[in-house]
Amino acid sequence: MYKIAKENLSALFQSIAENQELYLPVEVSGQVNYKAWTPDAKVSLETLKTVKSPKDAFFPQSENLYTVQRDGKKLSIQPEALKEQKFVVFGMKACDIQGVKVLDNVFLSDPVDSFYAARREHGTIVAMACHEPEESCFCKVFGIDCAEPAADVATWMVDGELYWKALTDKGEALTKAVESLLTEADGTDAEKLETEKTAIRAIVEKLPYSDLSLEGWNGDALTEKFNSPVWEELYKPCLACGTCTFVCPTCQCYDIKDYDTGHGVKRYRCWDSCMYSDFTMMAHGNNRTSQLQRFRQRFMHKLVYYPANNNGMYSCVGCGRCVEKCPASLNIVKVIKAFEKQGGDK
Amino acid sequence: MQELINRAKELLADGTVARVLGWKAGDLPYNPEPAYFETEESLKDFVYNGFCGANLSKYMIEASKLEGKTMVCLKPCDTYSFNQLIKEHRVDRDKAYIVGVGCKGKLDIEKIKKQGIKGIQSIQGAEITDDAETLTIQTIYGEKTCAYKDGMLERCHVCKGKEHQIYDEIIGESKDTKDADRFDEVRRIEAMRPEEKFAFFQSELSKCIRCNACRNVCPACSCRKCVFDSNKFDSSQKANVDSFEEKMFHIIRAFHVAGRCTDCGECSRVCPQGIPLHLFNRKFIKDIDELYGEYQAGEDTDSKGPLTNFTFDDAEPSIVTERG
Amino acid sequence: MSIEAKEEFRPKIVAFCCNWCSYAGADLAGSSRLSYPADVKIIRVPCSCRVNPMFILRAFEKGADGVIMCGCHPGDCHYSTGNYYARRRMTLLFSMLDYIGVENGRTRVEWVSAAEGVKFSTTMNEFVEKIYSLGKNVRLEDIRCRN
Amino acid sequence: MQRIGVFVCHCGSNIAATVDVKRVAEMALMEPGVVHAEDYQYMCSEAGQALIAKAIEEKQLTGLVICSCSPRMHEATFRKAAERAGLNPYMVEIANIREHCSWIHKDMEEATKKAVILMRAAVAKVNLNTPLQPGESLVTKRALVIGGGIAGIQTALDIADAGYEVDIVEKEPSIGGRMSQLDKTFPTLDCSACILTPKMVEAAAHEKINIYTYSEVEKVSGFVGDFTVDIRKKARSVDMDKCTGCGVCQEKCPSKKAPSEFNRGLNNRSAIYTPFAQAIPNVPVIDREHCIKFKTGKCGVCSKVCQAGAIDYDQKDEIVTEKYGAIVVATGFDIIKLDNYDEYAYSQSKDVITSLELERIMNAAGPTSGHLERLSDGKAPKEIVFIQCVGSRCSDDRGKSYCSKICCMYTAKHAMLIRDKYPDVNVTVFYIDVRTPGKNFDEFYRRAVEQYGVNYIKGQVGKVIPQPDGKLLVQGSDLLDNKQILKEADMVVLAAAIEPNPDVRKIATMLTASIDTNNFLTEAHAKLRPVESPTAGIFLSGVCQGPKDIPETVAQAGAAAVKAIGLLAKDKLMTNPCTAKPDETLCNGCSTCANVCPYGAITYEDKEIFDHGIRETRRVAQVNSALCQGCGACTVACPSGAMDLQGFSNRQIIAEVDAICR
Repeated sequence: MYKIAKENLSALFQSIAENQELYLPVEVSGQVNYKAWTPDAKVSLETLKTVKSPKDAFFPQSENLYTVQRDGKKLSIQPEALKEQKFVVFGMKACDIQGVKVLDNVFLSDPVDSFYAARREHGTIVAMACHEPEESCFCKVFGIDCAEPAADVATWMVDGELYWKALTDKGEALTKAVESLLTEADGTDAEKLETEKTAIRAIVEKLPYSDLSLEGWNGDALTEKFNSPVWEELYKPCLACGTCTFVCPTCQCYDIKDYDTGHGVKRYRCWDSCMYSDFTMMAHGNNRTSQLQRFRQRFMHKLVYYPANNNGMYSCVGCGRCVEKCPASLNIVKVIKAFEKQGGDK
Repeated sequence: MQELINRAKELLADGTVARVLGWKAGDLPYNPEPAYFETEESLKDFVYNGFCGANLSKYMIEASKLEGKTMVCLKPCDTYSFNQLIKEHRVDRDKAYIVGVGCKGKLDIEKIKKQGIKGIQSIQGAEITDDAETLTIQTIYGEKTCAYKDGMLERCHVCKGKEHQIYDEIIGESKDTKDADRFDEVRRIEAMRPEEKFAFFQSELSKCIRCNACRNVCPACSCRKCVFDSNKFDSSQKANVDSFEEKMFHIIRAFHVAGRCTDCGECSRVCPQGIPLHLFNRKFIKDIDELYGEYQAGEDTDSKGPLTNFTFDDAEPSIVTERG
Repeated sequence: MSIEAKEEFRPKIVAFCCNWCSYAGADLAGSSRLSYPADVKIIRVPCSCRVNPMFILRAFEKGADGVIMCGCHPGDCHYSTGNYYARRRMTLLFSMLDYIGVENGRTRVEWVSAAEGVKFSTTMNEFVEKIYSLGKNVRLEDIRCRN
Repeated sequence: MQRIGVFVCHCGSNIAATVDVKRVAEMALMEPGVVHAEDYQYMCSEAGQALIAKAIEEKQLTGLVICSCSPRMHEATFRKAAERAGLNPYMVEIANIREHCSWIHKDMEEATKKAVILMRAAVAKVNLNTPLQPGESLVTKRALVIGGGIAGIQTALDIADAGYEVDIVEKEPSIGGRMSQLDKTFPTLDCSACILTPKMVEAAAHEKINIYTYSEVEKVSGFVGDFTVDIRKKARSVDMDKCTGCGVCQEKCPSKKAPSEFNRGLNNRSAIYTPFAQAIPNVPVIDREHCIKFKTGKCGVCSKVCQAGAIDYDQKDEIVTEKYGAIVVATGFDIIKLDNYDEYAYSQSKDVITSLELERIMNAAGPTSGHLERLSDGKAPKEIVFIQCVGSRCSDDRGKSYCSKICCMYTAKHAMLIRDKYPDVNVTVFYIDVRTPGKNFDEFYRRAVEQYGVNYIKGQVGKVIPQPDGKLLVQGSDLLDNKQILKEADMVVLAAAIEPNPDVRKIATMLTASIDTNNFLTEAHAKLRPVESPTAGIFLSGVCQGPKDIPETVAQAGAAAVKAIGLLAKDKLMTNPCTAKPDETLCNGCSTCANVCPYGAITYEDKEIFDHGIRETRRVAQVNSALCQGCGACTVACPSGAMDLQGFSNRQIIAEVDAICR
């Protein structure tokens, strides 16, 4: 294990960024999101939750797939190059890392998404433990330990020092590259770290959502949950915006569109939201015609369909972003609780 | 709040209304959600407190299609939106029983959290009954306080006044919480050099994730299908490429609601990225006021909107250049 | 602005002209052989009130450097009131563009009657000159449209 | 995908000298959708058109782009050529490479480049064109004239003389209007009644004219060529068919306290009355407000004395529904209320009167039987002051901003008539300007000054103060001599501004005819279409459109009649297919489009809409293509893009923009 003083972090970032792109939480106009590091970026490692999850680093909101160039009536096609440069995502929390695992199941299984795979291959994740979890967090419910984030490198911020532990070959390689800036941690440090982890876990226990039960939410519950009358009440305040989808670390749906450049077409993909009325719109119309159906889809996917196809793994990681950002104060926790209540009433 | 619940019960019981549109207590101290209540029993979850910022007018578009009347709780500023929706034939006045609810300024949890308050367990002082000046917040990390004023939504600092514009009855007292001029920020931007203006908006709009929350919450954006979702203008794009599209979207959105926007502030309230979207709408409002005479959308249900009206001697577009 | 610089940069300028006055004014400029730069391309619309702000933004998105709209003089609209609505719409739109930091002068409205061939030509010359002085539109274009 | 043919015209050397036409044609073949391109000397010639026809047939073209002169020149020519060759004429677009290109550019390279871009824009547009069909609607050969004053009567007579049925609707018990209240008319001093009455009689007797008096327009629906109008015939309480007009009822009526509208309230009339002796029809009405029978149930004198048994106390309002092809508005004017002009003491002194009241006083059938006397004490006035522009040309909101146009002349007339009949009376006129632009007008005014010695003072009157002795003290200023004037007068006459009949607002709303801020009806074009409303099928006659005197009114009445006849003479109307069209699946029913439509072409309907599996009844916009003129104001007002303009659709214009910018 290594450590580095907080005040030396900018030197560390500088050093990483010399050789590869570095993404980390940066404040722009009052909001913190993952951005490429620049010498004058306002880095904010203290921010527990960036507004958007860091999934952009592997699955950007919008990315070009290929370009069609028109010359008279002749067309030529240029595919977009796959990611070839290495990059580092710094500061990812345990929940967001679990989010990447959810995406991996989708994009790295057959047929492999080559754009995603290239980014995963070239990306190194430096994880960071959560120092002060908040009331909207419920990662514990999904078995995630935010005190022990597992990625290529794991880090903890304790008393002005960042503890650094490489966990994979990629992590070792990165550690090697910046070794000169790190100091070897000693036994006192290890103790300090354990104390920190215990403290974090103690706080997690106190969080209001930590005792949320997922009982009954699994692949087998499909028909029962799908047909439940609970949805009819739940969906009503939903504004059909895409906030929950776009801040979510696990939502993976996208649309493919053409942009007319005047000289041809850029075919790109961009995130889509199952909450949108034109989601999966086809020539005949939409297969989900009401907001109730669209609303139900999102939660059924996270808690029933996805686990059914992925050995019981939920595609919610309890980051709580939707809890904080939904304009109508709806969220997955309220959905789970509504069913619990209904079950209890029976 | 109890008075509201009692009245709701009465109206449900005597058949005046078939349902009540209000707010339901959330599972955190600050997240009540808009909700329908159809039975007396269900009203036990009814809540009305400082976090009930949501403007329920727009829900009345759907509620107008339902059987029977809906009792809808509207704050003074929400009633402007409701009037505007009547004007545009989007809601049915006869399907609404409007209870004007008292308002003493609504709270913005983001603002409270911005003060470093986290791990919130409970909040005292947000109830509508008492005139608390201070919020006392119990958190996992200890007790914190926050002046009510400092936790208020931006829109409440430029409150349009405590009068309901339309109602069947009023329950509760309202307070004018205005302590700022709503055009100050617009003026500040107007005074910038073009490159500063551009940098400002570029920085703000670069945060936009095209989630459409601003549009979908907006009572003026009540189109059945937005032009940005249809192919009518070949404008249907979902990309977020940090260039032209966000500007196109936000300029056109503001233009489409110009003269119809009541300045209810919902767009800015819901933006997950905290983009001050009201700055677009207020610019149009300010221009309209200055060029065509003061106009407050939603003050009535029959006046001509400034963009469907004109005078022979309106200002020429060149005024934009001339005034510098 | 030097002559070399002018040669490097050839602006794209879209002119919306109403069928009854301004388009006819442009025709008169043509038949009177009153020249203006070829950078200006005219789109015929029935009335200035047909010009949607989205058309103007679209032009900028696709790389236009200037957009000018011409209509009948207020009071002379073929449809009586069209240009009055257009006037308000354009005033507000231009003000908004100014507000978000688009250089002043990339947009213009001019009322040109069917008899004002000279005015049409003078206006276009002035406008093109202005766009040259402002240079390429980078603030409103979509970079994907670049060559 | 379209199959487009591009035809590049040399126009002799007009285009070919500056534009490389061959290159334009070559470049056209590179454009999507273009399957044929050629150039030719004169595309508009017989031979050129034959080339187009041949290409349409051989290449099965579905759209044409003609790169040539302005569409204002030959669009119609090429559309017809396309139609003859079996192509929908609206599948043709013109790229204007002459007026907008070859004629203004000198450099061949530059002009050719531009011509190519203009061609591309036209091709991009045609790719999105759809065949359009003009609509047809039938014309009901009957006209409605609203208002039975001189304007309405003249219009009705002219239309009827052309052989069409005309109905006049007049809200008063008799036709005749304002002109019937006048004594003499300028500048020839004919007796008003002498020239009006024959017209009234002629109208009443005309077999094609049907007059509804004491009636009002209640409801208007439909559109040009096919209006449906409900007319409320107010209960007259007298059977029109039975009444012989003997007048006994009026003589015997015990209720004689009703102020006479015809005499501007200067004297009273009976409760059963005809407004004036020459009334047409000469059938009285019972004013139910003043009738003792209606008030108390007792009386019934008129019924008892009526030999014909025409009195019918139980008569009710009746609604008549008629269809019309054209509607002429001739609702005329009234003078403004003088409440805002207290300084002239109109409400304080009976001897301060309006000019219209003076007309009645001067008239032999008036309240004083034509004797000029003070209404307060019946004495003959010796000193009369006229005040001009009372409420006209007013810069604040007390009065009207416009010039009422007729006051200068009628005041000269009054002054002259008084001086002629009563040479011992002094007449003084306070004026701002004297405006006499009309045939023989200035001569008339000069006669008043020079021959009749009327004292004209340029200046305004500040105040009229009634004196204890009954005299009126007039405080004014003489701007030419730059001095204050105090003048004692026996009578003061105010030239009050005229304003459109207040009812016109209601009528304009029913007709969806636009109205200006002064309540004058708006003409379709101030110069070129002065007697037509922007709403098709609605025509304007008389002062409802703007202040005018009798000769102008009669002239305009005739012009409006000609426009109406021109419409009625058609059996069918062909409608321009480039009209607005809503996409009902997107329409919000918000009314914004209707608010900007100058033609009232947009209405709303609750309609069942089926869209992508959802069936819903809701309010949607409907465009009447017979009324829509295709300006496109609605398309921009519509936020959802539901409203689009055929022939200039959003996507078409955007395609042109894209083609130019690429």
